[in-house]
Amino acid sequence: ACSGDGSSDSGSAGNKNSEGDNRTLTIAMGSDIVSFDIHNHNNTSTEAVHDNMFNYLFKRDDNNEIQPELVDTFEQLDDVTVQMKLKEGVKFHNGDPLTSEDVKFTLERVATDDTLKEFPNYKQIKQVDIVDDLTFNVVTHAPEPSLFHRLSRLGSGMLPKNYIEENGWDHFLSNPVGTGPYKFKEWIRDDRIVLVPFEDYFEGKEEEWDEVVFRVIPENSTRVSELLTGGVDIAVNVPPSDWDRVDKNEGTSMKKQTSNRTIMLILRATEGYPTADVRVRQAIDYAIDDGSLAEHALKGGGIPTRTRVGPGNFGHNPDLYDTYNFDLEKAKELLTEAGYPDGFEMTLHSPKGRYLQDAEVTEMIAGMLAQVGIKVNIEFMEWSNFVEMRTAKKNKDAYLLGLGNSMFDGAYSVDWYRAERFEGETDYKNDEIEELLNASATNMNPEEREKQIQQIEEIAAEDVPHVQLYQETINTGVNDRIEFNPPQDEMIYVPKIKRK
Amino acid sequence: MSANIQHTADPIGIKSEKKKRNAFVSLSKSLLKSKTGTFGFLIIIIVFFIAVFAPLLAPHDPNAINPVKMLQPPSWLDGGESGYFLGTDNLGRDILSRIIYGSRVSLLVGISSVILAGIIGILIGLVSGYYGKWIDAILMRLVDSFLSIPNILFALVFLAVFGPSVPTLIIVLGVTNWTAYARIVRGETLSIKEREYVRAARSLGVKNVKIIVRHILPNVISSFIVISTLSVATTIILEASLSFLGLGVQPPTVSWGGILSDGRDYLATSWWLATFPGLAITITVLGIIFLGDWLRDVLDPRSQSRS
Amino acid sequence: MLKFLLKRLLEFIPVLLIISFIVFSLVFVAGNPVALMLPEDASQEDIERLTAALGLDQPFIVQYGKYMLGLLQGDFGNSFRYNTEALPLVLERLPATLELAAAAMLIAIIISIPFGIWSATKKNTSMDLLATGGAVLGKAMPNFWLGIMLILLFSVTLGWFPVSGRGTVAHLILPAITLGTGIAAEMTRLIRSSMVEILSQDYVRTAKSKGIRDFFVVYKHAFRNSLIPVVTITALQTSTLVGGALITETVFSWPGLGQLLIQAVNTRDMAIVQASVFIIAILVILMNLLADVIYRILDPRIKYS
Amino acid sequence: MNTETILKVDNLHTYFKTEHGKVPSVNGVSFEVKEGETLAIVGESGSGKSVTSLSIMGLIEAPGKVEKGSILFEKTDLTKIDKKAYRKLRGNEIAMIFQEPLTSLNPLFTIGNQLSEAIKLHQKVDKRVARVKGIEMLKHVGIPRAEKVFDSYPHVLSGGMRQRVMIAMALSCNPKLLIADEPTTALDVTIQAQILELMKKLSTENNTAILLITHDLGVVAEMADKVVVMYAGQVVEHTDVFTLFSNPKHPYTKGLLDSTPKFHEAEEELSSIRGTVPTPATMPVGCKFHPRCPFATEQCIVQEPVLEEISDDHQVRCWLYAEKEAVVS
Amino acid sequence: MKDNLSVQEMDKRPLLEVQNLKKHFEVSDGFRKKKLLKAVDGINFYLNEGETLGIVGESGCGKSTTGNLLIHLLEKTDGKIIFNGKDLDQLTKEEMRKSRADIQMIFQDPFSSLNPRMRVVDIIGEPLKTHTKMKKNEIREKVYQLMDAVGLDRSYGSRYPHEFSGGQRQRIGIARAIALRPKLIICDEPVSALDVSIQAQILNLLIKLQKEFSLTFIFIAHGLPAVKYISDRIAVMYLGKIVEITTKNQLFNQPMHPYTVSLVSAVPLPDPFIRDTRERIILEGDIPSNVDIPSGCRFRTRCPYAQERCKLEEPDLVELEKGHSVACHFPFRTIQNKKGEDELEGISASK
Ligand SMILES: Nc1ncnc2c1ncn2[C@@H]1O[C@H](COP(=O)(O)OP(=O)(O)OP(=O)(O)O)[C@@H](O)[C@H]1O
Ligand SMILES: Nc1ncnc2c1ncn2[C@@H]1O[C@H](COP(=O)(O)OP(=O)(O)OP(=O)(O)O)[C@@H](O)[C@H]1O
Ligand SMILES: [Mg+2]
Ligand SMILES: [Mg+2]
Repeated sequence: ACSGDGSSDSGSAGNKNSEGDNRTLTIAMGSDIVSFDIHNHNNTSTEAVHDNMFNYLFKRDDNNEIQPELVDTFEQLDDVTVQMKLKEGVKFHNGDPLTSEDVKFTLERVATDDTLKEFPNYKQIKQVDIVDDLTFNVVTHAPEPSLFHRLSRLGSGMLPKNYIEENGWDHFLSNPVGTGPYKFKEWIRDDRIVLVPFEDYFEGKEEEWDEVVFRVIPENSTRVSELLTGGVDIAVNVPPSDWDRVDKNEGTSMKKQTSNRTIMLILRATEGYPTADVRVRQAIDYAIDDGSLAEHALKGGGIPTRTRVGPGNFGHNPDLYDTYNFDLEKAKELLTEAGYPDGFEMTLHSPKGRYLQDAEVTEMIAGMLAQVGIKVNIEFMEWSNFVEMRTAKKNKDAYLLGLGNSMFDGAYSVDWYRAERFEGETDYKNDEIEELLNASATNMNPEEREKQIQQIEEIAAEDVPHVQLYQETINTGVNDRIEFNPPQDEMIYVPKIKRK
Repeated sequence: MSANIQHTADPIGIKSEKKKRNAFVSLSKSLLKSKTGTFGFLIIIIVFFIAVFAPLLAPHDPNAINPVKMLQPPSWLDGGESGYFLGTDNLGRDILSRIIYGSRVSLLVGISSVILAGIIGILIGLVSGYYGKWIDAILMRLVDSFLSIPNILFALVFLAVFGPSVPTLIIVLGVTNWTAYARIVRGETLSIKEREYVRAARSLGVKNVKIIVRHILPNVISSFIVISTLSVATTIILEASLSFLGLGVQPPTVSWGGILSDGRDYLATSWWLATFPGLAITITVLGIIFLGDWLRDVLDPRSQSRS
Repeated sequence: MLKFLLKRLLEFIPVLLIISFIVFSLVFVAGNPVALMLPEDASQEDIERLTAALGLDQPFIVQYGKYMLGLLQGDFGNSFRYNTEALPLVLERLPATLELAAAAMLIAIIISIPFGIWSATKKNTSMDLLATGGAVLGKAMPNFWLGIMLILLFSVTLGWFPVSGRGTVAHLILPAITLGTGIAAEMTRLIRSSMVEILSQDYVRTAKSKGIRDFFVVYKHAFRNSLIPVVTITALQTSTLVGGALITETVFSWPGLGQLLIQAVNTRDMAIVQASVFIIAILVILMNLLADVIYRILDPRIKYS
Repeated sequence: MNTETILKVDNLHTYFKTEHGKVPSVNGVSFEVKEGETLAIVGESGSGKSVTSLSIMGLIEAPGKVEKGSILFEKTDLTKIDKKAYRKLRGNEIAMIFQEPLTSLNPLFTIGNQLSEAIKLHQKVDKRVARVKGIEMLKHVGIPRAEKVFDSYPHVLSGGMRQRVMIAMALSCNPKLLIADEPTTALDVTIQAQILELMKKLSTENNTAILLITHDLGVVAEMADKVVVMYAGQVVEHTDVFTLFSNPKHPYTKGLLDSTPKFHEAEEELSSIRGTVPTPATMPVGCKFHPRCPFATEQCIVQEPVLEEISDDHQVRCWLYAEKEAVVS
Repeated sequence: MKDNLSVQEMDKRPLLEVQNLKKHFEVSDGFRKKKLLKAVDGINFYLNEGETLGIVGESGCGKSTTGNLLIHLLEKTDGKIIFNGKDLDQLTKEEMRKSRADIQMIFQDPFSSLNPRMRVVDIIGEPLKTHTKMKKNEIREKVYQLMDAVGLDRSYGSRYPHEFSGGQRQRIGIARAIALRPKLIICDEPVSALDVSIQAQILNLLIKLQKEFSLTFIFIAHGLPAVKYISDRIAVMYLGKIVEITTKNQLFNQPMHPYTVSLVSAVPLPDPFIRDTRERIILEGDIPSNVDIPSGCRFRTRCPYAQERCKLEEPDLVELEKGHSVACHFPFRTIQNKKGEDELEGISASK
């Protein structure tokens, strides 16, 4: 069915691109989108596509500040209620206007259906009360300081209530309808998703591109080859080995951006593990040369850090960012103090192929720890096994993990130090942190809350339940004919991509 | 009968004593006669030698990371560093040493899984072919079932479930490959069962198990050897493919497939990462297949007709 | 013929049962997919809730029973990842894979038949050595390596073919060569040995004694006879072909079953794994059946009513 | 009879390259076949009978090669002509039938297809004519319901029927020489009798010369005019059939005759030839038969005898007679 | 050499008695219904100690099947085998084992009858190992004696079968068969695969051994000359039935069944002087299949003398003269006697 179109967008795209007036934008992704059910996935690249088809109630701007998008005005009525009013004239791709009904339908679905994957992120919402066609109240179960963070991401993409109720979910999933600047044309699984501009977009029709094609190319070298031959305009996740190639190739260049993902070693503080001793944990922190990891293993694709809460996140602590501990002497000292003058043997679980250069990083860490006498047995695991290992709490001394934060709210990051959550897994407990966590959870005062989070970060940086390594970069190869700067949230928002 | 009633016995017995030790000599002679056989044999001997003496032969620790010497080209090329004959990889490890060590796992996985598959397959094939009837029917349906799932697919699912490690890899490859043996051994058993020497033994009242062990098994072994050599070759390639899918032998254990697959992102920029392990696989597989072809010619009774 | 087909189809039932059991057991042992479905920071409670909701906490027999019951109604369950029925997803992908497999097979046949025959008639000459050596080489190259090399050479450097994707015939060529090479190698060897054997048959000698030209002896009398084993072998390659497609599709981002399957395995989307394995198994079985039918047509010695 | 010589084989040497080096399978064989005459070649397994016949047909293939000697068919030396000319003769002037009727027909083509192949090729006729002619041939060799058989596949026919088909095929172009390599060995006695009878009938009708290869002395006695006895690639005795049975000279011929159970006479103990037929690897020097010969002398061990004419049309390769002659002359 | 059996011997109970022995195989013809292939279809004969019974007949007439039934390689469909005075069906397990040792077989193909992966000593020693409690060196000694007996050099003991010629292999097979001193040996075409010059060696050896070890033979062959040479009595089989059984002289001099007559006359004789004068019957057509056996007399489709009765009624094997049984409605001699020599001339197919 697709053969006719296929030829024009990919194979011969290269030739057209060089002519400069090709109005088809082709983007190569590493994996396919999962579904058009915006509430039932937790996949960044899926959201990157949805972002063009759906609007959220709020959205981050270029400075990472949360701004209303579909919402015109809003007002906090009390600790648990916010009243919002929608912009006028917003239309779905099928022509229906956006109303409070749709908002209620959308938010209550994700907040109450516990089989949805996004449910945990929206279960805090109790209900949505309709005031009039465009006005509604969002009511939470308890004071919810990060409500706006939540409403500025995929869960609040607005679904067309009537369309879905009339045609059923199956129809929606194969013919999705949103309010966004681009509307759905076709989806050939594991091959491509094609979008075209929406004429009645409430901010005016996007004129830049006639068609946007998201192609799925899982194999790194193939994706890069497509970029180099002009088959695609944007290639995500270009491996460091090819950065030079892309830059040197005429007509393409690398665009890098710090992501919101931090790579860390999660240590096990359970009684009996050497890492139960804070000095051992510190020793490990001191023994690892984060700078060298970032420079050699990642070819500069990472920024060393001691906190997970990166810039742009609520509660970011700049003192702990772009810095790291590295001192072999100190590490050895600490180990001796802890009673391991000759080091010890530990197991390090690591996924492979999940994060940028993850296997290389793990192997380098093992090499670094060996220098202070810690013999590391690496166990690489395929992702699903890795997840299973974690779920079954079979983790040993340490495992390597990369954590993002789609809410851009530091509270979510520091929540990982909560003892209750990791009982039997890391068994880390710090009373001071516990107190601060509880205090911040319902604190509706942003300044105070920010302080509390920053404080937790400081404590953690010293107590080292997790050894923070670096924040990874997003490495995107871009054809020079277009203007594109990848944002920190890894979205590919087409209205921001222009021809040169 | 036709010309194949030829045999070497001399009627007068002049040369009879010489004959005994001739078996080995004539085998080696026939090996030397076949150019490809000799070539294959030599390669296999060399690879075995390398695998056994890897620690003595490898110039470096195969897992020693050296951030300063990453992606050095082979020493005999411009910019190559002496001491790294085949260059270094993305973590500065010596590729030659990795290939030398990799031979161990590749051979281990290849050979052990084939032996495992052989044991299962021969057993099932013998039982199925010898006893026939419903046992045969059931076992053959089992074989059909396994045959209709592609090897790599089965391995993929199995490894995803149990996690890739050398023992699981051996088991899964063994479990996926046994069907070939079962089928061939069954077929052979069916025909050998009707040979007159088996009927002679049966008419004597020799027990079934003994007939299988003494009369049938030794005569199916040769076809096992022939297909198993080929199987070792395909297994080595299969391991590489599984590595490509992220389910091969996991580092720090080194296997050729692993090195090859790790190097694939560098094919365009640092070709030596993937090319040398690829060559190692190709040459070894070539050797094994050549040796296997020769063995088939020697062991296949059909091609033995003229002595 | 009809009876034969019926009999063979009946034989499939136990085979399919065994396959379903093997696959389901593996999937069962594979454990709980729920953790994978939830975000990295999901809580234990979330996991348990979803597990129960999906009925994954029931004992093996119950789950297997349910699964089999579903199977009988053509229901392979729902894909966790895509949230839709698994079977349509799989069937939707099948054409792409079949297209690739057919093209690869075509290439394999185009290469292997002339080379196989040629080296059999020139048995033990250096030409034969060259052809068989080439075949071995083709077999010894891992698929993915060949695929990447072909892209680098023909797409990036020479720019002759598109790098990846599905669409025109041009898109098909590199992946088909990648997938076909190994099969071609295998088939060349098989055709050669089958031809060598047939060329030594009495009836070939008879044909020669009639004064027929060597070319016709080979093509009329030997080739058709050697086709019989080749047909069976070709069908047996289906399994290898589909297996190879897993890799080729990934390298060339060919939107077929292979890619779907690998994704499914990686995400433990077992409904898809089950459905694909099943469909592939049926495909393989059908191909073998087809081979049997062709075999029967080619060989008048086998009677059928 | 004053008939013409159709085939004259002179000092034929055919070698095979094997692991043991170049092995002579046919080592200096000479004989003649005249028009309408049946010459039998008799000898045990491996004595080179088939290789001789294949050499005449030009069907020796690598690793074998006709190294020396000439094969005169009428006036042409077959060892000197090119492939194309050979093909013209094959199946046309010289035809051959083989030992195994079961495997000598291609199972995938109908009898008619294979039968008309040669007819179409050599007589340049079209399909319809070839069919008519083919069916006629089948009837000629005594196949009932010839039309039906013409369209059926070989596997539905019995061994005897297939051998008849082979004969029909061989005779379809009226060859001057028919080579029959053990045409009845694979058949039952009653069927063998049918086939032999048929061959006799056809050869007298068409005046076809037959080169009959067999190891059964009974068949020889039944069919042959002249006999060549072969041992280890050589002719050891060559004479007419009556002389051979009444007055065999070579010890091997005698041994063969004595070890065949007599049928109608009262039995006495069978005598046998000791030892076994030599293989290429165990080929003795001197007379090839000496290890098994009861009369072997020193000379036999070291020196190879030549084939000599001891009386009219009677040639023997044995020192026993050569000596006598030497004494006489 | 051997004369007709003395009256005394006839009085004794025969060593082997076969009554109405049948073996039917189920064969499926393509995918149609299963059919019965009547390989052996009710045969009766007896065999005295020390004598040799030859069984001849064309390919597929059930000779080997009969042999296989006697050594329990096949389960019989019906009938009785009485060996050494005992019905084999009634034997206990132990007696059965013993009786297995008492009947041995020599096979046709000297190539497939010996396990290529076993040494000669082990091949010959296998019966001893299975049936006796002899020690290793005892077995070895015994094997050497057997090798002497069949004329094999002891030094060949540790060789493998492929190092021997066909005749030598057949000797190994014979040594194996006589190892347990069996009472009865079934020789299934033991010489047909051998070169002419070797056949005589083996036949002579068998006769020598028979004397030495007082053996009883069943000698199966389709080559009449060898059978005639070695047998005392001969049974002629056609399509699973015995059509004639008598002493060999009787059979060759006065055959009564038309099939026997044609069989005898079809054998090419190594005597060119009689070829033009010999009287012979050449049968028309082929042997029918054992699946679709003709009604009435099974030979009638090829029989030159077949009459209406032959179509309707199956003739029984009846003893027409002492020791000469024939299954024919119109036995040859009777026809000859009734209608005279001219008739015979008339129906002979040739000359
Ligand atoms: N293709 C071949 N390669 C090597 N040796 C061969 C080949 N064909 C025949 N020979 C050898 O040539 C010799 C004569 O063989 P030939 O087939 O002529 O024997 P024969 O007299 O016809 O025997 P038989 O009665 O078994 O047919 C044998 O020693 C045989 O091994
Ligand atoms: N196991 C079996 N299954 C089916 N049919 C069989 C079996 N064994 C023998 N037969 C058939 O029984 C018939 C008699 O076979 P048998 O081997 O006894 O013949 P034979 O007289 O020994 O012939 P030959 O002279 O060829 O050895 C044949 O038609 C054969 O096809
Ligand atoms: Mg021959
Ligand atoms: Mg038989």
